[in-house]
Amino acid sequence: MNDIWRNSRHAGHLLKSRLGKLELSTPLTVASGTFDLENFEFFDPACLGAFVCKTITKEPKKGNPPPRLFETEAGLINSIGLQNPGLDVFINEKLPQYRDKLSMPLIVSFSGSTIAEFCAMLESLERCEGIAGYEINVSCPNVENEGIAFGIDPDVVFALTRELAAITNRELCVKLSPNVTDIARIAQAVEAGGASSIALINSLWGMAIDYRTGCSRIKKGVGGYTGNGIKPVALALTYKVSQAVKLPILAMGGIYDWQDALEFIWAGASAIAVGTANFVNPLAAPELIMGLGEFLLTQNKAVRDLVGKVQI
Amino acid sequence: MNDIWRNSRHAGHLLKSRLGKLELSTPLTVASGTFDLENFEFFDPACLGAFVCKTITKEPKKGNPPPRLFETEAGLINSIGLQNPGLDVFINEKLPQYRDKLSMPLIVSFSGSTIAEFCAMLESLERCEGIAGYEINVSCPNVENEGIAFGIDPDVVFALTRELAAITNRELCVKLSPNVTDIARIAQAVEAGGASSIALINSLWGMAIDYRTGCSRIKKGVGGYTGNGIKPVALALTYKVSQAVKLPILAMGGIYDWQDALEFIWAGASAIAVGTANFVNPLAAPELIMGLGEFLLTQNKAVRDLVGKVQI
Amino acid sequence: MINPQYRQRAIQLREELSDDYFILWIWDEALGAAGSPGQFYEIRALASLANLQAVQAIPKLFKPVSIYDNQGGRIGFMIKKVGAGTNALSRLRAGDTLELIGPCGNGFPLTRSKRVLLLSGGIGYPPLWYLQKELINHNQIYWMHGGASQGDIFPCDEIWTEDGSIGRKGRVCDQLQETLVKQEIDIVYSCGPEGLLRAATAVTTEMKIEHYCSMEAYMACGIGVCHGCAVPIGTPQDWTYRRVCKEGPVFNADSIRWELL
Amino acid sequence: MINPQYRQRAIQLREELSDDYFILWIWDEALGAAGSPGQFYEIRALASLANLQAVQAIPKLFKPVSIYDNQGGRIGFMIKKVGAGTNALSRLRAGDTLELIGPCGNGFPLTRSKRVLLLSGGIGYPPLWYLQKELINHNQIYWMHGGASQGDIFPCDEIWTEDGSIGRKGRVCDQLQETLVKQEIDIVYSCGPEGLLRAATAVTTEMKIEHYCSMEAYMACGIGVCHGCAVPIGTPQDWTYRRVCKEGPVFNADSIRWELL
Ligand SMILES: Cc1cc2nc3c(=O)[nH]c(=O)nc-3n(C[C@H](O)[C@H](O)[C@H](O)COP(=O)(O)OP(=O)(O)OC[C@H]3O[C@@H](n4cnc5c(N)ncnc54)[C@H](O)[C@@H]3O)c2cc1C
Ligand SMILES: Cc1cc2nc3c(=O)[nH]c(=O)nc-3n(C[C@H](O)[C@H](O)[C@H](O)COP(=O)(O)OP(=O)(O)OC[C@H]3O[C@@H](n4cnc5c(N)ncnc54)[C@H](O)[C@@H]3O)c2cc1C
Ligand SMILES: Cc1cc2nc3c(=O)[nH]c(=O)nc-3n(C[C@H](O)[C@H](O)[C@H](O)COP(=O)(O)O)c2cc1C
Ligand SMILES: Cc1cc2nc3c(=O)[nH]c(=O)nc-3n(C[C@H](O)[C@H](O)[C@H](O)COP(=O)(O)O)c2cc1C
Ligand code: FES
Ligand code: FES
Repeated sequence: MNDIWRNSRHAGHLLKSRLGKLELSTPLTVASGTFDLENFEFFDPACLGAFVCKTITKEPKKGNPPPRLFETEAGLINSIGLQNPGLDVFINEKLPQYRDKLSMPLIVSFSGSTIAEFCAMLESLERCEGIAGYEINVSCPNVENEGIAFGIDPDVVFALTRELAAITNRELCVKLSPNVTDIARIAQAVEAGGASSIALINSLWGMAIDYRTGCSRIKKGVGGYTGNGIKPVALALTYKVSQAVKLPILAMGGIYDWQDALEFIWAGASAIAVGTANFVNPLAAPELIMGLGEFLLTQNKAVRDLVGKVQI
Repeated sequence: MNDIWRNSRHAGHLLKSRLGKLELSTPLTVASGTFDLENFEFFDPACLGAFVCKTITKEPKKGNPPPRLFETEAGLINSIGLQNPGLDVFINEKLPQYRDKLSMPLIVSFSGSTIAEFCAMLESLERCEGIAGYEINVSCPNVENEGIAFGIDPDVVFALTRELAAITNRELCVKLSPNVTDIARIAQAVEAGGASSIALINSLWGMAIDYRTGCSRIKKGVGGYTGNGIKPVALALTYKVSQAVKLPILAMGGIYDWQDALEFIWAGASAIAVGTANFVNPLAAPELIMGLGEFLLTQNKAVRDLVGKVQI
Repeated sequence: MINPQYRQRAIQLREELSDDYFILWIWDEALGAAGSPGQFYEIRALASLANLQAVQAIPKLFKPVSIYDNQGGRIGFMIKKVGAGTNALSRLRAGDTLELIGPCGNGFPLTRSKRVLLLSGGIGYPPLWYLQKELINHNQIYWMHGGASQGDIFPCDEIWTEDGSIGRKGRVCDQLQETLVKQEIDIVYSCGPEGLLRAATAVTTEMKIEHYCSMEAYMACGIGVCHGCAVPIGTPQDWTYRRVCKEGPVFNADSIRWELL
Repeated sequence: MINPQYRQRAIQLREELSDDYFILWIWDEALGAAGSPGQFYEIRALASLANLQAVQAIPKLFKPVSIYDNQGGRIGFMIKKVGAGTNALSRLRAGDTLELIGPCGNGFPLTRSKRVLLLSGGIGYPPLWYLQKELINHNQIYWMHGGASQGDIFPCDEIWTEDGSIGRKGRVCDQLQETLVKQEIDIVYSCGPEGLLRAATAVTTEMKIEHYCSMEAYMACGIGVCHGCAVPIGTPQDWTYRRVCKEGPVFNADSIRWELL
């Protein structure tokens, strides 16, 4: 089991991809918040082209009250509330572990509550070794703007991206929320601001209620909906963004297997991530790469030959 | 089979509900475009509290090129493109049939490409007998506004609703699109404009691609995603809207059975509709009402006792 | 014509044809009187539905399948496994339950005293079997059937396979013009993949031979409600989208706007 | 302690306990050495997964289930059917395959030369069975178990049922204080519904008796990655959310911030 993916090593050159400034040995990475070092007990890490850690914030965050999870017919609702130990603990405790154990590029996901806080965090992280790039989580409340999420306003996204881009030469990926009227405009703001790639999608709004009692299944009421049920939405938004910008796309949202991955690659993704899939199939990542590798071998095509080549 | 729902006739008084100006014998209706007289071959119509017809436009519409449908793991993608014979044929041919055959209130769904066209259509319909109310489909391009859908701009929605409300005394229900940043604001515009109820949700953006060939499964590329997989989203938006306005809500989006229906009622819906469910279960409507009736009897509660009573 | 209705019927017999093809037989006298050649049912394996709760699966669409045979109520569906829906059907055994919506669609216009060509490709075969039984006493019939390989071939007058494993090698309409002339054909009935129907129409239009095609489309409702199964029908100047499940599946070949498909 | 790993194991034996309860036994010497009382596995019926394609179902989460017994590698899971996941497990038979992630969590702190009270409600029973086998030679044990009705009762020293169908009528902690005094209890291990654990903690805190609770939570990953299984742990002034699957499921009862649950 552990090295199920090795079978596809001979597809290695076909699996190579690139996300902005990063060369990826495979197009596969993991969705922030759904995967950590513990998962490497299940399989050989080499199937991952990059590693994205859980979003960190400047101060530690307690997270939301439980229950925080509920499985629906077609996916998962969560309200973790970005529980994390904060930037300092991350830098002092987590980062050394990642440097130690990771064999692939580390992308640090982080989030702030003001543009200044984002910038300060980035400056601290820039001083650390072992970080290949950043994923900017903008699905969080902007305290300078009535608590409305950063990610829904193209002007705010542009300003934020521009400031961050000025600070770093590492890969700068901005992760978009799907809960907006026009995701293409937000993506264009990211591109104009000088990011080097775009990740999408974060979770959709979702809710579930116990039909007998009327109790919300998660304590927060409305949470984030992820998994297979959001795949058609994620794919549509990936396609829309790929038509609107030239930046490479890291796509996710309901990717469970290599067939799903291919759909996103055709739609315009240079890299893809497994999120909820990690929970329902501990071997999702290696099986995906094995299947993708075999498909590419049969077709004698490389990932980069397929990116965005969907026929409408 | 045909009168499966009759078993729950003794729950009749518990099933009664009200949508704005309409008394409903049951809270159940059907989602526009997914149900027509043909379906009454399958069961006794009395399980429906109201009937919503497919959206009509002023001129006949050819609709989109095929393929128009694709079933995903958790729902359906469609791009019908509002194919319909136009207002005149509707009034002269369809409406008499409805008057003849329907035993419950008829709600006419219609759509226009300018506010003036919406108003002209409403004026024509006002002259017809046998119409209990209207469902205004605002998920359509506004030719006066760069073809951007009416339903995404609160100001446009307000202006449209106000003009329509001035013309009719019948039930006026505005149906919202989920593909917006802030559905609560749009709902508030509907309320301020003077509508008497709100319907939600129309379909989400969705896409599917043949992983082998890279061909879009539907000809249009991006289509409308409906069915079970969108239920958590529809429920979250129903809850958000119910918190933002006082207008009664007609909710839909992935409702397949009575348990689903109850979730939406708890979340704030006074009425619910089955859409995609009609395709996967021809008896969805009567089975839903039978199950709902039995539940209400056991609990000795009426629908109106539960509306919006979700506990967070 | 009766309107489509919803029923559940036990599988009376399951007949194995090859790895990919099988026939499900049900028994219903009323239904026997209802259907005519070219009509179809939307069908689904109830077994899979009953198991839904067990495996927490979401109910799926019915699949359109032609009436293959109808012996006064002994109704057969000849099915090819191609994807999830037909695979679920392929797991049904005698005694299991089939869900049916139908009979759906218009069916073939019948004819008398003609020289008839039946033209089928792959899983286009079943509706023509039922049709030929209706036509056989009143017409002269010549049936050409083609498929990818031997496994796709069933009884007929002239066999074509793409790999040449049986019959003539090539596509079934490769020499259609010659056949139409040689057999002095008055009327063609065809069913099969779009490419076949399109190519055949080019020939019959050119030769001004009457031709009826049974079309395929992805369906949701099967009863004319959703407008999902559209094909463009009319003249080049004046056409509109018609529903395969209601105005079809059989259309006059000349009226199908192939250039828009 | 070994890190949770992913495995597939055949069901060796399935033991029926009652309509709702059953035990699945697997055999694995390495795993036998790995687990300790209070630890659990995330498990899932592979059968349902294998059928997924057939019924077009979407794969579902694993479910946390305690180690009920471990006889040097003969590992038992005692399970109650409550919903879809446990129902899928209930359809497994000997020879079917179980997917496992584990061993997960911290387990109970062991003790010696104490008077121990085991307190369980409903499906809180299984982890205490494994625990008592570990404690039995070194401590004096008194086990109180309660449930809704007779069907929820398993071997122990004192039985409570809510309907009075067997044992004493009432909730298992209705007279907890008296029992703690009478049995001169030094330490309590509890597992069961939140209400029971909360009520028991009120008593043990008041009486300053050491008390460890095994907590439940809805889980996604089971290995500490997702932070989905949070419970508030600490003092009223200084608490934080801890993971039931990693820092738990066993917590010192006093440290659980019940007022926040
Ligand atoms: C009027 C009508 C009559 C039919 N009669 C028969 C019959 O008698 N026997 C029989 O075996 N089949 C018949 N079919 C075809 C049958 O409906 C499809 O094979 C079936 O819907 C495929 O479903 P699936 O879930 O098994 O495969 P899917 O997973 O839906 O598809 C598998 C593959 O088949 C293609 N496909 C799916 N549906 C269709 C379609 N409707 N037309 C063309 N390609 C499709 C897909 O693109 C995919 O490549 C008929 C279709 C129509 C419209
Ligand atoms: C550490 C730990 C050890 C456990 N050990 C055992 C064991 O040995 N044997 C056993 O039978 N069960 C055990 N459980 C409980 C078991 O995990 C749940 O019964 C199971 O997850 C329910 O899943 P389901 O899909 O069958 O039901 P669902 O459909 O998920 O739920 C059915 C009902 O149970 C409730 N429920 C679901 N999950 C939980 C949960 N984790 N806690 C409380 N209520 C829940 C739901 O709200 C619902 O009302 C343990 C749980 C934990 C956290
Ligand atoms: C339990 C859980 C925790 C998550 N935490 C984060 C997070 O910290 N930061 C973030 O950007 N996205 C987070 N996400 C969103 C995922 O990274 C991903 O965008 C989303 O789940 C869609 O992908 P999927 O459908 O494959 O899961 C989380 C998702 C889940 C399910
Ligand atoms: C085939 C199809 C056609 C539809 N046509 C219309 C339409 O004409 N007008 C409209 O307002 N909504 C239309 N809808 C959207 C539905 O009315 C409904 O809002 C949506 O399907 C969500 O509900 P469901 O998940 O129960 O299907 C259509 C949906 C489908 C699947
Ligand atoms: S399948 Fe719905 S109209 Fe034909
Ligand atoms: S279940 Fe994921 S951290 Fe506990």
